[in-house]
Amino acid sequence: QIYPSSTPAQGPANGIKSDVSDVVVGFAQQQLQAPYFAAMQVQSEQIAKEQGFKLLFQAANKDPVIQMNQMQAMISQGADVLVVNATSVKGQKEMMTQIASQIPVTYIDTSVPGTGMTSVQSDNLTIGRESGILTAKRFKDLGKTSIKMVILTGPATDEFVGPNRRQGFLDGLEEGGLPYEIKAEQSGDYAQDKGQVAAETMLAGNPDVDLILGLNDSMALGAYNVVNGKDQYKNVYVAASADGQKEALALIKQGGCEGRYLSTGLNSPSLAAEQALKISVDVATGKAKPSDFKPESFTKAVGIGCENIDEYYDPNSVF
Amino acid sequence: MVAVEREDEQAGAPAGELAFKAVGVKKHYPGVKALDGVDLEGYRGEVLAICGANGAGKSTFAKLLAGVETPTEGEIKVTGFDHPVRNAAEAEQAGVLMMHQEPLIIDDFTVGENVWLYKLRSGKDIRPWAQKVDTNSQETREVLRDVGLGHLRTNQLAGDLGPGQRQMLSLSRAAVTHHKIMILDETTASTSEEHFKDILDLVAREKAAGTSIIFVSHRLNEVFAMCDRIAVLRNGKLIEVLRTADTDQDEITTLMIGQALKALDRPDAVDVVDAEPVVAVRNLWGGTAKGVSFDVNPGEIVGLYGLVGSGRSSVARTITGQKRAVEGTITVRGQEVVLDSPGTALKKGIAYLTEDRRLEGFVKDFDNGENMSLVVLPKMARGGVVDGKREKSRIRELIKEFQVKGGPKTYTSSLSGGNQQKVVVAKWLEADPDFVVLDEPTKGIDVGARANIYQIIHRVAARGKGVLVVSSEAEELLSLCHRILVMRNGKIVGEFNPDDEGTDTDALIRTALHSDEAEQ
Amino acid sequence: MTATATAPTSSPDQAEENRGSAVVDWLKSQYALYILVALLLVATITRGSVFWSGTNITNLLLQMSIIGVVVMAELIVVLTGGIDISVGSALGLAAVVAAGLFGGPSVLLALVVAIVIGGIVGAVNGWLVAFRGLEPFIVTLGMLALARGLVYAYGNGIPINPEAAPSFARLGQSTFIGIPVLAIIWLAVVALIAFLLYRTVWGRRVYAIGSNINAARSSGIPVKGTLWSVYILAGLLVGLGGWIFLARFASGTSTAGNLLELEAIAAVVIGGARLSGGYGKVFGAVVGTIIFAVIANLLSLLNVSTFLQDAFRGALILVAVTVATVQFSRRRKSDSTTPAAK
Amino acid sequence: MTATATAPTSSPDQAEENRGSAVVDWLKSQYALYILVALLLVATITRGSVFWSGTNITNLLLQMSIIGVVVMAELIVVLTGGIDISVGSALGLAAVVAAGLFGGPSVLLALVVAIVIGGIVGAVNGWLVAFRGLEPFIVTLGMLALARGLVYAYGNGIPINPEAAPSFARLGQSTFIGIPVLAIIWLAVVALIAFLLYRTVWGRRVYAIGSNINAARSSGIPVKGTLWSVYILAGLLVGLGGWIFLARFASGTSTAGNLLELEAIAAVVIGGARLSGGYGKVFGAVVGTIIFAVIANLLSLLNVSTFLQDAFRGALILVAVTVATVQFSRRRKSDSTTPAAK
Ligand SMILES: Nc1ncnc2c1ncn2[C@@H]1O[C@H](COP(=O)(O)OP(=O)(O)OP(=O)(O)O)[C@@H](O)[C@H]1O
Ligand SMILES: Nc1ncnc2c1ncn2[C@@H]1O[C@H](COP(=O)(O)OP(=O)(O)OP(=O)(O)O)[C@@H](O)[C@H]1O
Ligand SMILES: [Mg+2]
Ligand SMILES: [Mg+2]
Repeated sequence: QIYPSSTPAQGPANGIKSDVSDVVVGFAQQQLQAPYFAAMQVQSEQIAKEQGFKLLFQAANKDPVIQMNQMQAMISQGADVLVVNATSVKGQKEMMTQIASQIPVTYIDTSVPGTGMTSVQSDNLTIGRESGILTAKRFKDLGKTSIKMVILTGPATDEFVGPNRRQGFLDGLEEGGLPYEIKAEQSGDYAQDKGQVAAETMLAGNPDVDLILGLNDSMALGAYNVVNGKDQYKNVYVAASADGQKEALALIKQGGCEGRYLSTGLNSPSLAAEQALKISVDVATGKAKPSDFKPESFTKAVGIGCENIDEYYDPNSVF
Repeated sequence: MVAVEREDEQAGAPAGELAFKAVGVKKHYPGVKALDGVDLEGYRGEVLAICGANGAGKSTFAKLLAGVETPTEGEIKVTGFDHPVRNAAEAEQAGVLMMHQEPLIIDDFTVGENVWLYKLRSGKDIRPWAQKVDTNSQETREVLRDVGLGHLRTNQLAGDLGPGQRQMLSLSRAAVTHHKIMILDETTASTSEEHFKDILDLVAREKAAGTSIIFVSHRLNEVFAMCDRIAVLRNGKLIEVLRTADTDQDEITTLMIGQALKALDRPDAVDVVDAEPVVAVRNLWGGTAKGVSFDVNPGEIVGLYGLVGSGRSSVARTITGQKRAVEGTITVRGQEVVLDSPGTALKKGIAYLTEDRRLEGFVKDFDNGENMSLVVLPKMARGGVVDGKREKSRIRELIKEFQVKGGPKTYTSSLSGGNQQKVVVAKWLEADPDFVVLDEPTKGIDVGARANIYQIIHRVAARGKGVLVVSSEAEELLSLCHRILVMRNGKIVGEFNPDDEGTDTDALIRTALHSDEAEQ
Repeated sequence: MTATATAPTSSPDQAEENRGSAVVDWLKSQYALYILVALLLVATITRGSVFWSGTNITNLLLQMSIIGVVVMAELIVVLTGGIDISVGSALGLAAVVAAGLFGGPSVLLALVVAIVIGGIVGAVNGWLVAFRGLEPFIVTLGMLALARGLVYAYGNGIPINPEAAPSFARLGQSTFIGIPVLAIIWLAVVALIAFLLYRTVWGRRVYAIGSNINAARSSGIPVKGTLWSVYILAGLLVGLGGWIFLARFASGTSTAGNLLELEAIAAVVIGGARLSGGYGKVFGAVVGTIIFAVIANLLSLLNVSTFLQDAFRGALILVAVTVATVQFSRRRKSDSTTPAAK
Repeated sequence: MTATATAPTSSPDQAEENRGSAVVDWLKSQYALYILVALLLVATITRGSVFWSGTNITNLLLQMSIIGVVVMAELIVVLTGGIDISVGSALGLAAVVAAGLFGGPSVLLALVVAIVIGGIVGAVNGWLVAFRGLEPFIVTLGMLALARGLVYAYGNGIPINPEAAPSFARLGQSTFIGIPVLAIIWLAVVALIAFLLYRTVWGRRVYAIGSNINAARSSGIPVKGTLWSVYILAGLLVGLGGWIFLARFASGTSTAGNLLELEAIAAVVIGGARLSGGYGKVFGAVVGTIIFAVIANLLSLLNVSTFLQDAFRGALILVAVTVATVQFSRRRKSDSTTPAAK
């Protein structure tokens, strides 16, 4: 047996390092195809530079197989601790049990419950709900009592994050007192161009909808491209349930409370990265023990709309 | 000897000015000296034949002259071109036109486009985006008519033509290009006597226009009918250059194979009294065959003669499962059979040696051993696993028996055309079928090996098998077969016994053209 | 004259009279067209009013304009017997660099940049294939990874929005006599390629090389040069496709063009081209483009669940090619000469 | 000029004597091997101690075992002149269904299920290709989408964990005399395929069909049946690959096998096989498998930025094939039909 034990590692893989500059942290990112994930990398590299530890960063193209190979390579290279953004909540159970038996694993964004040391997650349900509430408010201000909507979802492999964001947003609408009817749902693969195409088609089929919801900002931005400047869609609004991507925030700010990009949720890549790396370094340097951490902790969840946009919009941020 | 040859040329040959001059040309392939120091000159307005056994280096010389290959040593100078021709583009500039032994036809192009392949542009426009020529013009049709392909449509796909037609199609290019040297590498190998007349006409025209013509053929009567001088190659060396007027077929044969050829007697058909025919064909339709009936008896070698396109190959293909019959019955040893694929036919003991070596004769990535054992492999295997030793030893025997120039591990595609043909013939005869159809079996095979193959065919027949030989060479059928059927326009229009008085080449050709003999 | 066109149905004997049968022959070989007609029928029956609405047709045209240009690039490569699986990545690279270089200040500059980038990619591919004699698949596989990697590296995975984004967006939505400008560009490219392939010496050479490279070579066709020019032209078209991408989405995303190669090859092949080269029609490739666009559009309009879309698409392709080719006999290894195959 | 290049090395006259030169000839054509050696050298120089560590070698072997089996499946298809781009999806389907059927209670049952699923997929592909005469590319493209769609539909995109997950996990990491069992299975498959291809009548037929389908048919080879059997065998292997996937990850994820087809084809091609069929070696394909696994491993070990990894991989492939083939002349359109061609 290559991994004889199934109990999580009780200390850093290569013993406790006294000096931060000796620490090697492996960061196994899920993918880089969306700005959110890319921003996490930029942020982590900055932190590593500041604090002086060595960062091994790899992204897995949303494929558990590649991620497994990359994590193994990191361990071979002498990583002390791992930060993992899992590619599959359910599908990596045994894999992560094996990996975590050799090295402390801190999850970021997506975790595999029951394995690893701890997780720093975005609370997608809450983020979505906060955004939903803001959207409901804007429609009420417009005098609407109910809306028709279409949704841009993630790909079929999106087992966890997307469904939570979606559910959260819908909960938020209800909480805001706005009944809704979903006319269509199509995948936009979390990408702007795919989102735009899916939005185009859904609008052609349902020209009378009030809202296009994107489960992330990239897709919502694509949808915004469709409705922007077209007379026939002048009553169609756009919202995202999460991310807080710079371009989206810019639109919210620019449009103000008359704008057509209603709201999004804050899913800050930098906050999460900061927290996960701190935990990792603490464990590696012996400042904390794996058993000190709760299985999960959440990053701040807020909705961003026209009223609180100024707090969050920073034209110079990477994301 | 070289000196003698020079003398000879200075005395007799200069019908025109020098067209090309090869000096000390060698061409080595890994392990093979295809050409080993050849000096040869060609003159304008003259037809030079190159003769030699299979693998002697004839095609190699032609390819060097046309710039398809570059010599290992020595060079060939084409008059009016200051450096040796190195590729096809330069060959065109130098005015060298070559008809390859395997005609280079583009299957996905129409007949007309293939005629104009070497001259895609209209006029002198050299821009790549220049308009292409009209390939369906009246001129194209005339050109085709001149090479006996007048019945083809210019816009029909060239991929559907038989080998004979492909040869003639490639020949038609001569009419639309300007050239000073024209090479015909076995252009007549799968064409019948009638087409040879077309070729003769064309050569006469070219000759008059001052072209230097090189003619390669294993049919010596053609060589003597057409050529002014004959160069004989043996094992890559130039043996001698003779004026046609000063020599005869026997001398050339002797020079080619290093010994005189013994005459070969055809054994009588095995007399199996009252045996039922191996194969009986009744009212067969398919391809260009229109209602053909005949029998082949055990031990009998039946010949099938006709012009290109008369339907011989269609008959051959239909009775061997290569192509489905539209109508008609085929009876094998008294049992009616439905042949839906060559595999089925093979199971019934029927084999077909294709006339189209290029397309379906051999597997290009296989070596000689693999190609020869392709058909009989299941017999050399136990439980699907090939018995390597048995295969190897049998292959070695076959290579000797068929005089293939090359070893079991030589790739068949690297052999000379005639040697490839031997491999294909060996493959089928080794399968030991009850009834074998040989479509142009000696295509491209030299006189020496030819006799050998005739013997092997005789042996097959002597064992009580049936043999049907399709050939474009009347002479071959007359010396090989016990009975000859002549086809015209898809029908059998005559039956001959070679031993009868008055059965000769002329009679066969006349019948094939428009018989005044009794029709059936 | 789309000379090669006709399938060899009629026999040598029936001379050239029957023009009518030429049309019949043509129709017989247009199985891609039947698939399309069937699809359109299904679309009309299920969501006719929406499908044929002006908005949807406009959307369809826009959706086809990018892939349509790429399909033309793929077609000429496939005709030579090659394959180009780097088209998607190259398009992404062209789009991203055109969006980012000098800040992407102008639509025209971006056009030049995109085309140059595409041309460079094509030239490298073509050089390796034509002059080094490498397998096109492996060359363009390397390029697929290289170009995509450069896309990621150029923007660190973050989309690049050109300064001229609004002009791009405006261009992307503008129409000319009711037809989106981007679709007009696509159709112009189709016309150009059809002209080049059918009317020029270059086109003949491309077909000749794909069908029989030896015959092509011996007939004096500059095989290497022509091959190279094919890949370069393909690259230029892909670059143009990248620019159209920008015009349509006003942003150079790092996933731009992802998996486009598969769709492009599929469109070319379903349009009747032979992957081993020498046979294929512009018209067929256009029909192939439309087929895949309509399938995607229809599945979306029918609001088929994301989970089932792929399954439907796959089943549709399989059923379509199987049913439509009851008569289809032209095999990849053209065996028109072995009648046995029929 | 080219083609025959391959191998027609031995000469007719000096028939089989010089064994020595055969080795030299063999070495000359092993450009894939040189790429691999160069890669290993680079690995040794840059990260030698880590790369050659027991853990890393074990990881590498495990990483190769899935793709390695799929490469064998792809190889036999490519040898016939076909292509199978559905291998990745089919592997995913086999893995997911094997994990989910009856709850996935046993490793052995899963093996049977996976192989049956793979076999069915292969049989459908093969039937369409062999008996309907369809282009393998378009058929397997349809299957690619269909199988992947079924994967999504089967679990609604959510990974399926078999009841026997712990047994799978145990199997996946068990070793035999230090070698992972999964890698042993892969090597057994390699041995099986080598035996079938080189030693049996069937293997000879596969090569014959790929090299010249017309000659094969007219030599009485049951072309359709053999083609079908090739696709079925490929399917069975892919099914086995799906099972190995389960053993390795103990979960049927919906991305299982994603994009595997590209890597499998690449390994086959870089291993020297010709995409148009008839030429290719098991050994080469294995080397190809290792090359791609080592590249991925090395880029990881060198901690090359993910942004640049793709770019590096692409550049590496391009440089490798270009440099290693200074002598490489075998072109896709093997022109050996006309030895003349030279
Ligand atoms: N590409 C090649 N590779 C290796 N050997 C070759 C190649 N081409 C020709 N040869 C060899 O060169 C020799 C001469 O071949 P060539 O084709 O010139 O013969 P030929 O006189 O035309 O014979 P034939 O009458 O059979 O056509 C043969 O032994 C042949 O095997
Ligand atoms: N209906 C058909 N469809 C396709 N190919 C055909 C058809 N009929 C004949 N052919 C092919 O056309 C060629 C000429 O056929 P035919 O039977 O007339 O040949 P032939 O008399 O032997 O003349 P040749 O010397 O040209 O072979 C053969 O290769 C044959 O297979
Ligand atoms: Mg010859
Ligand atoms: Mg014939």
